Amino acid sequence: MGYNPDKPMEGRISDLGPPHYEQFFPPVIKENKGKWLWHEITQPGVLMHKSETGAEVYTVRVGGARLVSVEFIREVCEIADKHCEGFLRFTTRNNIEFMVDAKAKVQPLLDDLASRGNKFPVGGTGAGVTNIVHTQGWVHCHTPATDASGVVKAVMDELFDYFTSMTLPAQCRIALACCLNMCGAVHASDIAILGVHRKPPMIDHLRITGVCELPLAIASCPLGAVKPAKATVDGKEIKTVQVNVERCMFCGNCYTMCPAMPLADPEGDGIAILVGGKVSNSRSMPKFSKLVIPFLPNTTPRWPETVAAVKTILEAYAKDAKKYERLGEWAERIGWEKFFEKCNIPFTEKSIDDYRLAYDTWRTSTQFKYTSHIK
Amino acid sequence: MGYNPDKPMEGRISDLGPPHYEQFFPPVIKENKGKWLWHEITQPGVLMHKSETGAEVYTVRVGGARLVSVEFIREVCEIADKHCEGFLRFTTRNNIEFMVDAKAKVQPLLDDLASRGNKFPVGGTGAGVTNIVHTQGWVHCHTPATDASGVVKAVMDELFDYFTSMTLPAQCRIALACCLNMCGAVHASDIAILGVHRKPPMIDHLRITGVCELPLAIASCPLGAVKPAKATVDGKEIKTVQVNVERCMFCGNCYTMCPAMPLADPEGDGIAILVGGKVSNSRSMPKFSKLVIPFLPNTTPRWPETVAAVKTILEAYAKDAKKYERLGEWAERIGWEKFFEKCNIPFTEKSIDDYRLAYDTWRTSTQFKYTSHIK
Amino acid sequence: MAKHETPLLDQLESGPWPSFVTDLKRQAETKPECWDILGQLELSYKERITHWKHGGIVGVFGYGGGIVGRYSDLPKRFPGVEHFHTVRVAQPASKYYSSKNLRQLMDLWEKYGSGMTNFHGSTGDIILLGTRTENLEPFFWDLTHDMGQDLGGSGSNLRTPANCIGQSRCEWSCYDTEECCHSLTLKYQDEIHRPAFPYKFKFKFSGCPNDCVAAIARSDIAVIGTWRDEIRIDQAAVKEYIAGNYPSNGGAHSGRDWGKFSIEKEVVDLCPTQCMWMEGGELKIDNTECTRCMHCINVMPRALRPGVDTGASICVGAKAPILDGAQFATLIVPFMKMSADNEFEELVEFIEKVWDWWMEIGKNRERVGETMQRLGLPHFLKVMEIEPIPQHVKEPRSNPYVFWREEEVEGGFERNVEEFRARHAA
Amino acid sequence: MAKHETPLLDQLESGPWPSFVTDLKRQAETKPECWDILGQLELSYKERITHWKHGGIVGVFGYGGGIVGRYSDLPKRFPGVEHFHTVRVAQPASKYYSSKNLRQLMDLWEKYGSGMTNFHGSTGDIILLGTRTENLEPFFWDLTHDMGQDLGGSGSNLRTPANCIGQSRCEWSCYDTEECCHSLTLKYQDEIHRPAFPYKFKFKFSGCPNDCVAAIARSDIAVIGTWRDEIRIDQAAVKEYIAGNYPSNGGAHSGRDWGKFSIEKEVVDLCPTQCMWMEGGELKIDNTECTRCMHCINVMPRALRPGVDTGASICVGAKAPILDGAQFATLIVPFMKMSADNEFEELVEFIEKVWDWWMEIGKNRERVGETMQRLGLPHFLKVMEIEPIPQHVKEPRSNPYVFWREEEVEGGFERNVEEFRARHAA
Ligand code: SRM
Ligand code: SRM
Ligand code: SRM
Ligand code: SRM
Ligand code: SF4
Ligand code: SF4
Ligand code: SF4
Ligand code: SF4
Ligand code: SF4
Ligand code: SF4
Ligand code: SF4
Ligand code: SF4
Repeated sequence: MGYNPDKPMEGRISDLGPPHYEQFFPPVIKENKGKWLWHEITQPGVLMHKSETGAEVYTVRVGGARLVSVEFIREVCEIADKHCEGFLRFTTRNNIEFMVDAKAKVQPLLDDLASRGNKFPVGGTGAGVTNIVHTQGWVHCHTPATDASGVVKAVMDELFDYFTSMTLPAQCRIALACCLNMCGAVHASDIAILGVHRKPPMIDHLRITGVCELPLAIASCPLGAVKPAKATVDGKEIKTVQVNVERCMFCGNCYTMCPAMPLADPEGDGIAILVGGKVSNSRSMPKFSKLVIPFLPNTTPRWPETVAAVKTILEAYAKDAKKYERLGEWAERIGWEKFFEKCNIPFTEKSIDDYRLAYDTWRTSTQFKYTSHIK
Repeated sequence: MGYNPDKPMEGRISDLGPPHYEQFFPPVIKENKGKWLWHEITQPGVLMHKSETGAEVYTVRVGGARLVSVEFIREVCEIADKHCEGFLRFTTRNNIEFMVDAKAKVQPLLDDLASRGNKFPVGGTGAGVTNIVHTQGWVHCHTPATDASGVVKAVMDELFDYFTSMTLPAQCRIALACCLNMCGAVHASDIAILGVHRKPPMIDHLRITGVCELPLAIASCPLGAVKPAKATVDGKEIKTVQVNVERCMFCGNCYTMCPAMPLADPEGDGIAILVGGKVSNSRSMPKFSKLVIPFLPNTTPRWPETVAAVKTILEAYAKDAKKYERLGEWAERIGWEKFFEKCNIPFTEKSIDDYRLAYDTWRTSTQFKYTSHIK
Repeated sequence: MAKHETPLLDQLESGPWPSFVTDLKRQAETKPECWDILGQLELSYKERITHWKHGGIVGVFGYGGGIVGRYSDLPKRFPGVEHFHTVRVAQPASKYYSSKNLRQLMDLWEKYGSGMTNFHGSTGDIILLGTRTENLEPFFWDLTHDMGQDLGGSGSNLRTPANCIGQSRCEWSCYDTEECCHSLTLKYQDEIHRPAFPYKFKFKFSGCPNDCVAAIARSDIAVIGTWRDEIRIDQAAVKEYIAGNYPSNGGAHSGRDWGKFSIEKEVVDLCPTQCMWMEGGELKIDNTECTRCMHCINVMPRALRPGVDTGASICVGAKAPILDGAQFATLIVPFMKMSADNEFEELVEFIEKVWDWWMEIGKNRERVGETMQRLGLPHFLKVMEIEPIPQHVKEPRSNPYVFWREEEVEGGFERNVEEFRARHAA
Repeated sequence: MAKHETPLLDQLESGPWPSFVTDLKRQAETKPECWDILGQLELSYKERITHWKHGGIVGVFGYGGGIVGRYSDLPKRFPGVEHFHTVRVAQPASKYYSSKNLRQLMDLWEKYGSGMTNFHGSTGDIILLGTRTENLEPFFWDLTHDMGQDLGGSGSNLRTPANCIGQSRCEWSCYDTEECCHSLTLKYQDEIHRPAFPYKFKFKFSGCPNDCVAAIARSDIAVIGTWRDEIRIDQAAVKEYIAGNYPSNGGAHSGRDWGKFSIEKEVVDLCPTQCMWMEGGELKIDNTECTRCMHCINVMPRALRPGVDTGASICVGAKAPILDGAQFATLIVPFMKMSADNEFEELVEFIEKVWDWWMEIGKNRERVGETMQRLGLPHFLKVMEIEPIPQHVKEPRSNPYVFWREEEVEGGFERNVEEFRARHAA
């Protein structure tokens, strides 16, 4: 049968929703759901959960690109069939989890994974670096200020040992978003890699009439930088917009609303680094990431400046923080002035908030530490 | 000689500034300035400072109304002459300090003070309640929503024992301002008593033309609630203003700019209580006071509701806080939900910020304590 | 054989982390259009700029979401990606799969799409990356008819909800995140597929305050498990931890020598509320002071467990920074019982009340958190008929700018200025 | 004999705290106008409302400040307070007085004023409360000629500066607050007396971070003493504290039994930066981590003292809540040497730079802190030619909304959209 373009509505099915999860449970999960007592990470990348029934499930966590092919998924299925009764899952951070119901089944699984080249690195548990949550970049999106998959590959190559070990003071969650829309939780990550534009939108007067609703474009700008204007196209005066470049902070929201206002640019675009965010409520409340490096260039294909910055921050943190201390908790304990000093990051005015709630971040106290910043 | 109204500029002297402070130093102060080594509060209201020269100065601190008469100051002078070589000073919180240069001189001074009825209470040092910093109220100002001196008298009568003792976990600084202009440091006090209006301004169309610059009145409103309007006065249309009462939060700024917009009202006016502010950088950074009771009526002459509220808060704090903990540090440690519970203060929506930086105060976490508020 | 030279991308084939470039090349062997993905991406690497056009509205009949339109801005040069729409397929709760199910889906995608995917998208969907407009309906037909599966959300509608693994493999989950996520996803299929909201809306479900699906940072309604009785303590296990027989934090720190475990330093002292202490070799907790932050439980999973009177905290309004800055979700209902037996009745009522209000009053492209900011938390609570409690805020307001309603003030707002002047000369 | 019945005020004559009512009544015996103060106040107590008219501009020739005009709104009923202007007399630094000086001032006020005063006003002035317009010039003549004293500030000008007692009687003062306050007050007499600013401007000087004059909360420029070397420790005295021979906190807690002094609990554990520890019976401080909060010094004044390389932190922009909410002053210069020898040259330069900018750019009735908020801290630092350093903020920004100036971005902002379209089809 299949779809019949002549009768598109005939036999149409809709609103099925996702399949019921239970059919995909490995048997040991199905039997022990709600009965788990405790867990232990037996080695990096391997979790054991113990049930009150005495059952155990061993989970092997495997990292990898999120951008994967049909062939790759088929290979994953093959592994699941071989070791895991045909089941597997993905984590909330795009790792793959293979589960087995006995200790003895772990090593054969690990060996199999290891035998497949670098495709299935085991790790991402405990006090280490797990997979980088990321977005589309130049592989699919229209607004990116950087690529996603390539930057992630470059960074993870460099941090690989932190993925396969658990030597950090606490988990360190890295995320990447390729523009200020921040698809993901970049705004609440230990280390965030953020694509940023730095040039105001161009106005494509030739197309604007057809593709934009001008009032929406004008209303879209949080700083009111987009104003109505007139231009002459083919000798005819048309209604269009102009941008007050002094007030633009390059958020791209006007471009989202109006395709005739592109802002991407090879020189203008690049990466900002934010740090110290967290999501969990453990010890401290959730925290936003803070901007510490305003700009690094898009040096393709391996973004060495970005990779170095992330690594430097991670290692300064690893060296100095206390056990259990998340990156942001560490920075707050030592003071941000010490953070910049210990990470050897030059401080710039760009790190000083001048947006809406800015005053709350000013230092209204005489409490500070002397650092090299004070001459 | 004296002022000659016919030749006002003749022999005029101006810009002298204040007299040089040094001429008013008691000898022991003059000799030991910059040489002090340490101090000790030998008993409530009595400080001893030790100099590296071996000299000692004993300071006896005396509380009192800030609103004082010429006769009263003369009596103070008499005491200074008798015991302190004719010198005295006032503190930054309107207490009087009598200084003597030997321990032996303290008791006679104390005895003298005690012999003068309740005019010269000794205290206000250390971990207690010192004088209430306050403002004019109905004794002098045009914008008050409550009186100042009377409320202070009523509160201090009730807290008198805390003035003459040092039994609190830390110093507790109480301040009063009679309107939102907050002349003083009400916005940063352990306990703040604040006069608040609750009715929007009336518009006196009869006078507005002469006494107001309408554009200034309109611009004065932080919420844009004052709008241009027209009215008919004596059959003539005049330009005036109107107030969008939905948007008014009774700050009184329009009245400051325009005398034809009075807002005081016997029923509308009263007192709000704010707590947990501090100024010092000791341990924690300076903190703003937070609004915990939005309104108590002006029950003259002794404001029993206000007195009771202040006392209840103070005593809950005294009972529960740790040594050295300021009121705001205590509230933050136990959590504000516990603060309301322990002080038995009903929580109202008025304590939830809905002004400019409001979002920063919302609880964006699952961390909370169960209290009676949760049904 | 390579259709395009990719010298820059080739450099991403080395290194220990799996290479998407290698994977793409392998797929290109059977799906030649993948060469155009590589080719266009190589050009982006060379020019340091994207080559995708702005959006484009495509979809399947009757749905307003689930597909994101995408076209190359160099279609001549890269015809394989001339159309390159993504299809969002709703993922099963917790993202468990059978190989059978995945293979079937992969076969479909081999047939209709580029052969590339994302497992998974940031919201949680399976992202099938790149297909042509004319393939959408046939693909959707097969997806629904052959697999019984469906698209997820996009546009101004409810987005595909997501959840942490919860009770299926986590000992801390305070309610059944999978069942809750699944049943609400089914309940709100219409809201997912047919945009009727001012803007996007997201649900996420975490089983405990560790929040492994980052609900509080990313969802308009975050449902995060918690409890209201006491942390369960196994004192024998506490002793084992003290003796060093059980690894701290479930072994999460075993890669480094952090010295001997100290219950004082690692648990008691780090408790944010300071409500724990040791007494006669036993660990004591004053549960009335505990904020259920999970730290102690995380560190000693064999000794401590959440209580048994469990439920969830409901937080509202998280979002990314566009426009006014990012927001975390705000605690609105501190504790709600969560039960599949009554089909999460209380939560459903809550959700629909939020929607009713937001759909009426939200501006175009205004997230519910922004509407809350615009109108104020007190207003939102009033609409929700929730009594304001101190748990709603971190701290009381520090400005004195209180709004009073006329009916709250004795005598109301109306006054007679002439009467006033009679008593007070101007 | 009482001119007015005051049954309500009479109730404020009882109780242990000194009564301003009793004092007013005593004064009324020689200054009958005080009866009208009492009478009008009694009416305010009865009606629960003020009876003073809105403002009124009065003053002495050549000055634009120092006097606040005030008139009764019931002048017929209370003729003694028909005019009731206050006179602000500039107080000496630290508010030391000789009885001679005070008596002379009291004699003047008995002659020209109501006989009532405030010792002192919230800003710091001596407030002489209530006189008639025609008395202002004669009073001012005598004040300047006979006493050599002067008015303080009011209006849109520099307000009378104030300081904590500092080195004259406090062991912690890191610079001479009295000399600094006095000399700047003299230097800026013109700014104090002749309004030329957009709004009021205040200086306050505290000798150390305890900030006993509340500078950080109340002054547009707050000068707060600090040091940049090491806290001085007398280890012998530390031992005395541990032994319980010296009272903690200079005896400030002696009214209650807090148990035996514990240096761990009361000092080391409460240090906000955790930079103290005990080692071999000695107290150690890692001064590089210390934020000079004063806590440890406050608790053990005989053992610990500020360092010897002292100066001040300069903070800018405090104010009360009108209009946008209260502000504390923001740290702008972490450390500045303060010396009377060079007439506080560096501070003077700083102050005048702030004024030059604010006078040019500040809006009418905009405090400098509000101007800073309006234009942003980075802008302010640029104007001040101060390099931005992390000490200026509590934390870096959490939104990504960075302004870039055209010259900072390679290739500038100008681009050709047609060129762009040639490479990127629309
Ligand atoms: C599998 C997964 C849930 C899922 O549904 O897929 C999961 C599983 C577990 N998490 Fe998680 N977390 C998972 C994402 C998260 C996230 C979300 C994220 O990173 O985007 C968070 C919030 C991150 C944040 O705060 O920024 C998260 C914060 C935690 C925490 C809190 C740690 C802290 O100190 O802040 C714990 C407790 C701990 O590790 O001590 C925890 C603990 C756990 C435990 C130990 C729970 C248990 O008893 O089984 C699981 C193994 C942890 C490990 O890998 O070391 N999990 N966990 C997710 C694995 C992601 C991955 O592939 O790496
Ligand atoms: C006399 C006075 C300065 C003056 O120039 O007049 C003064 C004098 C001293 N202060 Fe103060 N402070 C004075 C107002 C202040 C203020 C300002 C205010 O309250 O408006 C503050 C900031 C208040 C705040 O934080 O909200 C203040 C915060 C402190 C602190 C910090 C306490 C804390 O833990 O936060 C100390 C240290 C301590 O007490 O341990 C302190 C310590 C001291 C010492 C011990 C300093 C010394 O070594 O001589 C003096 C005696 C303290 C006492 O009375 O127990 N002084 N002190 C002021 C007396 C006011 C009064 O009459 O009660
Ligand atoms: C595909 C995905 C990124 C990914 O690589 O995984 C994605 C891709 C886009 N997002 Fe997103 N968002 C995706 C998850 C998110 C998330 C994360 C989440 O849902 O948990 C967020 C942050 C949370 C939130 O909702 O605030 C997110 C916040 C945004 C925003 C900013 C919204 C805001 O209120 O601040 C935009 C801008 C907009 O809506 O105009 C946006 C807009 C977009 C658009 C539609 C671009 C646009 O300007 O219209 C992107 C289409 C890319 C493409 O062509 O492929 N995307 N977006 C994610 C959806 C996959 C899925 O369904 O599983
Ligand atoms: C007399 C005094 C109160 C007192 O009883 O001590 C006072 C009295 C007035 N203040 Fe004040 N302020 C007084 C110290 C303060 C302080 C405290 C300080 O200077 O340390 C503040 C808070 C700090 C600050 O400047 O922000 C203060 C913040 C205000 C404000 C709000 C300013 C703001 O930017 O938020 C106003 C409103 C205005 O300027 O329009 C104000 C306005 C007024 C006016 C002029 C009323 C008005 O609306 O125009 C009051 C005249 C009262 C009268 O008739 O006697 N007064 N005023 C204080 C001056 C005495 C002195 O010179 O020593
Ligand atoms: S972060 Fe921006 S560029 Fe990246 S996928 Fe999301 S919307 Fe596209
Ligand atoms: S990029 Fe953002 S700030 Fe700039 S004009 Fe567009 S919407 Fe406004
Ligand atoms: S607080 Fe308000 S009412 Fe009181 S003196 Fe200051 S301006 Fe006047
Ligand atoms: S009282 Fe304040 S909020 Fe109300 S109208 Fe006047 S200026 Fe506006
Ligand atoms: S959020 Fe809690 S319940 Fe869910 S997986 Fe994480 S730790 Fe387990
Ligand atoms: S859950 Fe957190 S707050 Fe509660 S006892 Fe444990 S560490 Fe303390
Ligand atoms: S601020 Fe410091 S120097 Fe000044 S009196 Fe207070 S404690 Fe002493
Ligand atoms: S001054 Fe404060 S920060 Fe410095 S050592 Fe003492 S307690 Fe610690």
